[in-house]
Amino acid sequence: MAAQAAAREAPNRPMVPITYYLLLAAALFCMGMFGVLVRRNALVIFMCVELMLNAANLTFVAFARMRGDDLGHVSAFFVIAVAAAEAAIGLAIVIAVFRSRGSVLVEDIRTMKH
Amino acid sequence: MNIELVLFGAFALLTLLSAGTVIFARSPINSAMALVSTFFFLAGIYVLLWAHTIAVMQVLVYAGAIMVLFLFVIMLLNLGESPTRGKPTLARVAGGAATVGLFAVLAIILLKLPAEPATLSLDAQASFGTIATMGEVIFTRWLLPFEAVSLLLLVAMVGAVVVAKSRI
Amino acid sequence: MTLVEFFRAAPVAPDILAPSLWLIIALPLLGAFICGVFGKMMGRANVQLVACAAVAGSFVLSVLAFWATSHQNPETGRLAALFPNPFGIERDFVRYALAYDYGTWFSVGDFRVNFGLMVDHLSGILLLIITGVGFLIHLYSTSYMEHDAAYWRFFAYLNLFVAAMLTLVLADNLILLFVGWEGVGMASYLLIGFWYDDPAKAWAGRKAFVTNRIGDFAFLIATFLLVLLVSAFTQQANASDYSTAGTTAQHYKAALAQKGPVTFKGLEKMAEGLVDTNVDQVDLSTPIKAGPLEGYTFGGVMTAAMLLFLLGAAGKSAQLPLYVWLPDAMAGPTPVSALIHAATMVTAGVYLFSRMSALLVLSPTAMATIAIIGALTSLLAALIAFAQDDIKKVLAYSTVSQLGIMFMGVGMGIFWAAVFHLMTHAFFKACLFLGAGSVMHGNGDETDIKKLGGLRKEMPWTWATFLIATLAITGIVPLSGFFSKDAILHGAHLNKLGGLEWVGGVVYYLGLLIAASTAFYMTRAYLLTFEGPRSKEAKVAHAHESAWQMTLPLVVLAVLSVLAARYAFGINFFDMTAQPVLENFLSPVFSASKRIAEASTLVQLDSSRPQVFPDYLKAWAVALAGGGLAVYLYRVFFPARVGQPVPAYARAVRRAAQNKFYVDELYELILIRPVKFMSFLLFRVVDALVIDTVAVRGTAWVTARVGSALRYVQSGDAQAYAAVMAIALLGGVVYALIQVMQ
Amino acid sequence: MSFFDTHLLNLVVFLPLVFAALVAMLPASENGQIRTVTLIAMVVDLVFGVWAYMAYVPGGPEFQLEYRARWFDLFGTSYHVGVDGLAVSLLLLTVFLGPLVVLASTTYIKFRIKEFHLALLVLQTTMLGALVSLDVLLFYIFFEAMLIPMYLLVGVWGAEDRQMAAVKFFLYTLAGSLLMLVAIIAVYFISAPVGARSFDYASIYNGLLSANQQLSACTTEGNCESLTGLAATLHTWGPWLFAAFAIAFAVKVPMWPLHTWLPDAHVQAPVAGSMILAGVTLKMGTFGFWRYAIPFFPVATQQARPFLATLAVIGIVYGALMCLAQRDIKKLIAYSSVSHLGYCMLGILAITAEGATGSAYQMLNHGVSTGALFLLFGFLYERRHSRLMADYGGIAKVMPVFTAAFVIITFSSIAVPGTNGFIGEFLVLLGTFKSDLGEAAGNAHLTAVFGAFATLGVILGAAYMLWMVQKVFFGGLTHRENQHLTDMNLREGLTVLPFIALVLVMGLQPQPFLDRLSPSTDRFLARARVGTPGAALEVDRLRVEVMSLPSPLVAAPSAPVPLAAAPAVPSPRQ
Repeated sequence: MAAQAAAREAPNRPMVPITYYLLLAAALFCMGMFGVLVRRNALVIFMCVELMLNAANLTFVAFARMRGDDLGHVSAFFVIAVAAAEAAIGLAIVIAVFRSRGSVLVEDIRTMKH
Repeated sequence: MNIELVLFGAFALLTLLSAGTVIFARSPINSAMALVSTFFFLAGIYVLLWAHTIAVMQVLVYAGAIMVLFLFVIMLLNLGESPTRGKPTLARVAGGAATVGLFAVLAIILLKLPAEPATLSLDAQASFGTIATMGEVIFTRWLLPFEAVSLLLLVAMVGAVVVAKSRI
Repeated sequence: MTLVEFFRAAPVAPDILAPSLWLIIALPLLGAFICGVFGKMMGRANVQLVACAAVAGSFVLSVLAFWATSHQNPETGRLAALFPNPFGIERDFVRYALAYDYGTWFSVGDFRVNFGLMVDHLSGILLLIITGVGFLIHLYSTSYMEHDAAYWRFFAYLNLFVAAMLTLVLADNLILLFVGWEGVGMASYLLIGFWYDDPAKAWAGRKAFVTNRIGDFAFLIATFLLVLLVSAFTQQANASDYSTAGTTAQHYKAALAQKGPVTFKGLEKMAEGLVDTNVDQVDLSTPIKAGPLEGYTFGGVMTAAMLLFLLGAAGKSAQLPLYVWLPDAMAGPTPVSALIHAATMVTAGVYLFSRMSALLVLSPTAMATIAIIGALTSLLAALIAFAQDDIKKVLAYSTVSQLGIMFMGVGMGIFWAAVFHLMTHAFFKACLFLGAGSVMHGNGDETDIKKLGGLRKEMPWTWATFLIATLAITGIVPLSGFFSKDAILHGAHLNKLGGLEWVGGVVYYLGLLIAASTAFYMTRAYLLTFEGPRSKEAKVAHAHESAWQMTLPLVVLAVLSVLAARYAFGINFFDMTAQPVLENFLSPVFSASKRIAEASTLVQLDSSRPQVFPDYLKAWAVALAGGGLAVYLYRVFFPARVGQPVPAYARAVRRAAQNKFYVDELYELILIRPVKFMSFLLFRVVDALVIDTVAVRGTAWVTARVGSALRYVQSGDAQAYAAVMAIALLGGVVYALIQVMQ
Repeated sequence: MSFFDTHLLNLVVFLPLVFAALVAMLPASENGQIRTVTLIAMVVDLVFGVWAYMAYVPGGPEFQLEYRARWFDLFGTSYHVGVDGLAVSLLLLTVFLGPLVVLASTTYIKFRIKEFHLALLVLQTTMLGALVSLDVLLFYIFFEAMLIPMYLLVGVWGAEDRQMAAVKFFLYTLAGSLLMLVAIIAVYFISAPVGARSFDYASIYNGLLSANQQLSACTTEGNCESLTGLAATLHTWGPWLFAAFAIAFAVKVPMWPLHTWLPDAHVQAPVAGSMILAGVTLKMGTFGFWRYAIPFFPVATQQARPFLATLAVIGIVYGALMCLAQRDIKKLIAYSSVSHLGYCMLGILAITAEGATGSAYQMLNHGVSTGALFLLFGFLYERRHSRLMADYGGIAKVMPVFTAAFVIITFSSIAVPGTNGFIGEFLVLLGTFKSDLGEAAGNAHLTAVFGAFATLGVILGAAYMLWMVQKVFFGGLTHRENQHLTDMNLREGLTVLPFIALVLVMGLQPQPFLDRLSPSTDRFLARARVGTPGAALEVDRLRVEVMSLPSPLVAAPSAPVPLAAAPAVPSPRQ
């Protein structure tokens, strides 16, 4: 029985190290951030934010795999949900702003000054 | 040379490529499309990580719902190509540089940290990341956050309507 | 039954009387309260009744107390008026005194003050003067203030004053004495400013109080020094020190714990302990080991304390440099001047030093200073009095001058004479003031003696009493003033202050000069007021004699100022070598100082009697000379030269004297203005400018500027902010990296 | 063990708040009712306050009438109240002023009456809370909360420049107390290892105690480099922490040169504001020095004493001189406060039994006499609406009773023997003369200099107060407006009477009050002397003993169970 259990152990085929996934996530995150920082179109900036969120998700999931439990998945799940909400509100705002200003370029929307 | 690594490499490459397109595409519509592909390839990566549920959700929620939102908005505002590349202000240059630097540093750190996937028993593998297991945790241990999120979504919906509507 | 036996059989035995000593103070206090609170609704007559009754009551009690101080047990025939000295050993009794301790007033740490009252022969005499003269003056006031609407306030204040003054003399410790000390100051402030709607009078009251406060400042510091001195003594003294003081360490410390460090008895004991008997540990030249006074010698601290007390006494008793308030204090109603500023309050300084004679004799320096201050004050005041035309001012300066003489007495260590002069002065000066008041009353409040004159016939009673009092103060045999003053001069002549022998001589000759000038200005005042023709500018053509309430006190006081002379003679009147009655009577009080003076040969106190020849004759001649000069000048010389121009120098001298030698102006210049100026300067510069404007508003200004400077950084460009965030993030990660590296 | 034994202080502190809720429910138009309810609240509070004062046993343990309940265990803070002798005396003063303040404002305040009384009640609660709290964080909360109602009192019901004055007052105090907050958190962290940390006064003090002893020991030897652990920390940071506390409290006192908010605040504040400000708020500063700053950092105190004492003496003389420069009566009284509080500080810094007790007594005196002065002037201001002496003169003619009252209070303020002022001032000066301030400053003889300069205040005090009295009350009735001023009415008389009574009682029978102060004095001295080199330590007096935290089982915030388990009054220990 013990032997059987040993046999039922996972086959030791070489696996992709989690580090790769994390590197991918990092790259994704940085690209998103880059976009957020350099693009002027509010919509695109939003997309980049989505990218960053995904990077985060990827990290969660990767760690979940690494630790072998579901927590990361749950977090990712919530992140997705929140991202949906965020997107809805954000896009609504973009629309509102476009209505009022006729543009979605951030330099046209410098309302944060005074 | 195993199949998993190959798949990972492929997906990762494509993900990064489409992500790059998202950032650099001139017209928003292209960015949006690239984003969709990014989501899809990420879903693939999730599968490689045995996170089937998340992969599915990724496709459904992101590639499905969110993207549609984006596209609608783009159509709605019929945004053409952004006329010019906008003058590179100090902020942008600095920010860009910072992100590059950030990636470099992160990379160094990550490479220093050895991280191996856990080895799971077969039945553990069988149940890992399935709807069943996730549903179980979400509806038992994470019930309250779950409900909170549902509420959040509701609020977001109403908020979106209120904000976006020209006159109520 | 001889007089002596009569005095030794008190109606109330001391041990019965002692517990009710507080009533002596309480009665006038109660009177003050009733008059002050209900006076308005009670009506004039009742107020007068209450006020006089209160004082009369405490007068009766004072008589009983005074009587009890020499009470003898009828069976054994031994003295009954004694109580164990808490600071002494078991068999150590304070004789010819009664005391009662009403328990703690306040006690903190090892400091404690008790409500302790004590009557001995010294305070007994003062009691009688205060309540007796006080009563007469209350009686006088009933008539004098008959037209004043605020009579109730007046009598309330007067009673309050009496109460405070009684506290002062009854207290058995410095702090309780200080209560009375300040209390009388307060009462005199209220009474001087009684007619407050005249700003000058209110100002005079304030001047009096503040000047007194300067004295109190010194008084307090001196008290603190004594407290420190006592603690140093208890730390350093050895058995023999205590035995010199006739006590032991545990007795003394127990008494300290029980009665506090500032009781007169305790200080007396310490003074005795400080006397040098080669075996002892502590004497005047011993440096203090520990504490704030570390390094100073006991003697030095004692001298400092005594000099500070001198400043305090100078404030209360109007001596240099603080005499300036007294002449202005004449702004108050005349009875007040008589009671407070002649008879009682101003003598507090003399009382204080007599009380602490035991400490005083340890410091010849202080004694000499006191004597010289007294002499100079006396002379200065006399000179100023030459040229004053306001009768009350003349009397005021004469008071200052007489107080100076008392200080001479105290300073030269002839305490009994000082007290004697205090007593006689209380009589004749009160009589003079009341006489002046009567004169004013009868002449439409005219106080300028140039505008009076010829009252002799119109106011016979006033005239007679005033004349007697004048003779008394000028020192004409056989009136009391002569003997008291002469006793002081005699003592001053013969007593020797260690190391400062010259002082005696100086003071003596100054004293003679003062006596002459006193005679001069008093005679002048008398002549101008009562003799000669009635002045043309007189307010009323014919003065009227005052009512009996006013003349009666005059008569009584005049009689007293004659009879008091008796005390200058021995029990047996004709024995010219016997010890004077008063000296003998007061010897229990001053026994300690005498002992100390003998033990520590710092001062030699001479106890000889002045003889008819040469002392009396000399003094008499001097007085006569002064008086005669005045008579000549004002009866013969000036009347003959009316209309002729006065020589310039004379006018200059006269103006200077009239303006009190510009002392007030001097103080104004060197003291008051600088303080006022400094306060304004500090207020404008430090408070308003430096702190408020520069420091406070400056900070605000800087903050505002910095804020507006930072405003330019805020571009409102969201991406710029994001970039900053990114850079910050980068920094954080780099930090993390460095951490990982190590 | 009845309800009151455990909850007496809670009652005293929170009754005003409860009544405030009641007042809040009343319609704003019902001025009469609002006043009455507030007055009742204050009177009831007074009753309980007196009860607490009586219940305090001088001989008993340090902190009595203690109550402690769990509160934010996470921060290691708990709701912990209790009083020592000083606190209970100041508490008495506070509740004593309460009703009088309300009475004083019945006609003075003309608008926003409801809000005004709410502010009064809340202020009362915060002040009492600050006095009784034995948890440093709790104290800080009350200490800060005090600012808000006071700010409103000055800023809403004040005179012309109320805004400026209120803001100045607020910023001044806030700047100080924020520093203190930092210091509080710092001591919280250093005084105990992780896990054992607590904001409780006792634990912080006891935590610092041994380190302080080591520190003072090594300071006497002069080699503090070898110190380790907490002692070393205190060696480096103690002075800074002390400075933070000291500045916070020095602003409140206020000590020269941090005093300039006081005149403005006093001048602008309504009569109630001035009374409370002078009566209680200022005492928070001296109280803070006494309770927190000095015991926590005795060594730093020892180093700073000469400096602080110099400031105190400057304050005494300077304040008095300022008074001579004033034309504005309220400003004069305010500056006299600066002078009087200088005495309090000097007494505390003297670290002698006489000085400390005298200072504590002077705190009470100042509350009574200056409070009364502001009250009386408030009456005058209501009638005449001018603060300038020049606008008065000869008032005594038309307002004799008022004048009498004012003069009596004046005598108390200038410390005429027989009034309360004398006892306090005398003891402070005596304590100063007996103190070792001189040695601390380097030369033993300097003590006398400190004392002498402080005693100068006696002269100047008489000078300025009597000057003011003369200008206002004496002389001729020069102004026509003054000729028809009415004398005090019954209500006003009744308001002043307690003050006069207290002036005389405290002057003639101080011992009962002193008896309650002396135990705290002894402990304060013992703790302060930890810093003085070569002083004999009364070890039994050093540690702070308080009741322990009730066990979680009975942690229901109002459950007196842990107390019930303990022996009878006073103040059980566990």
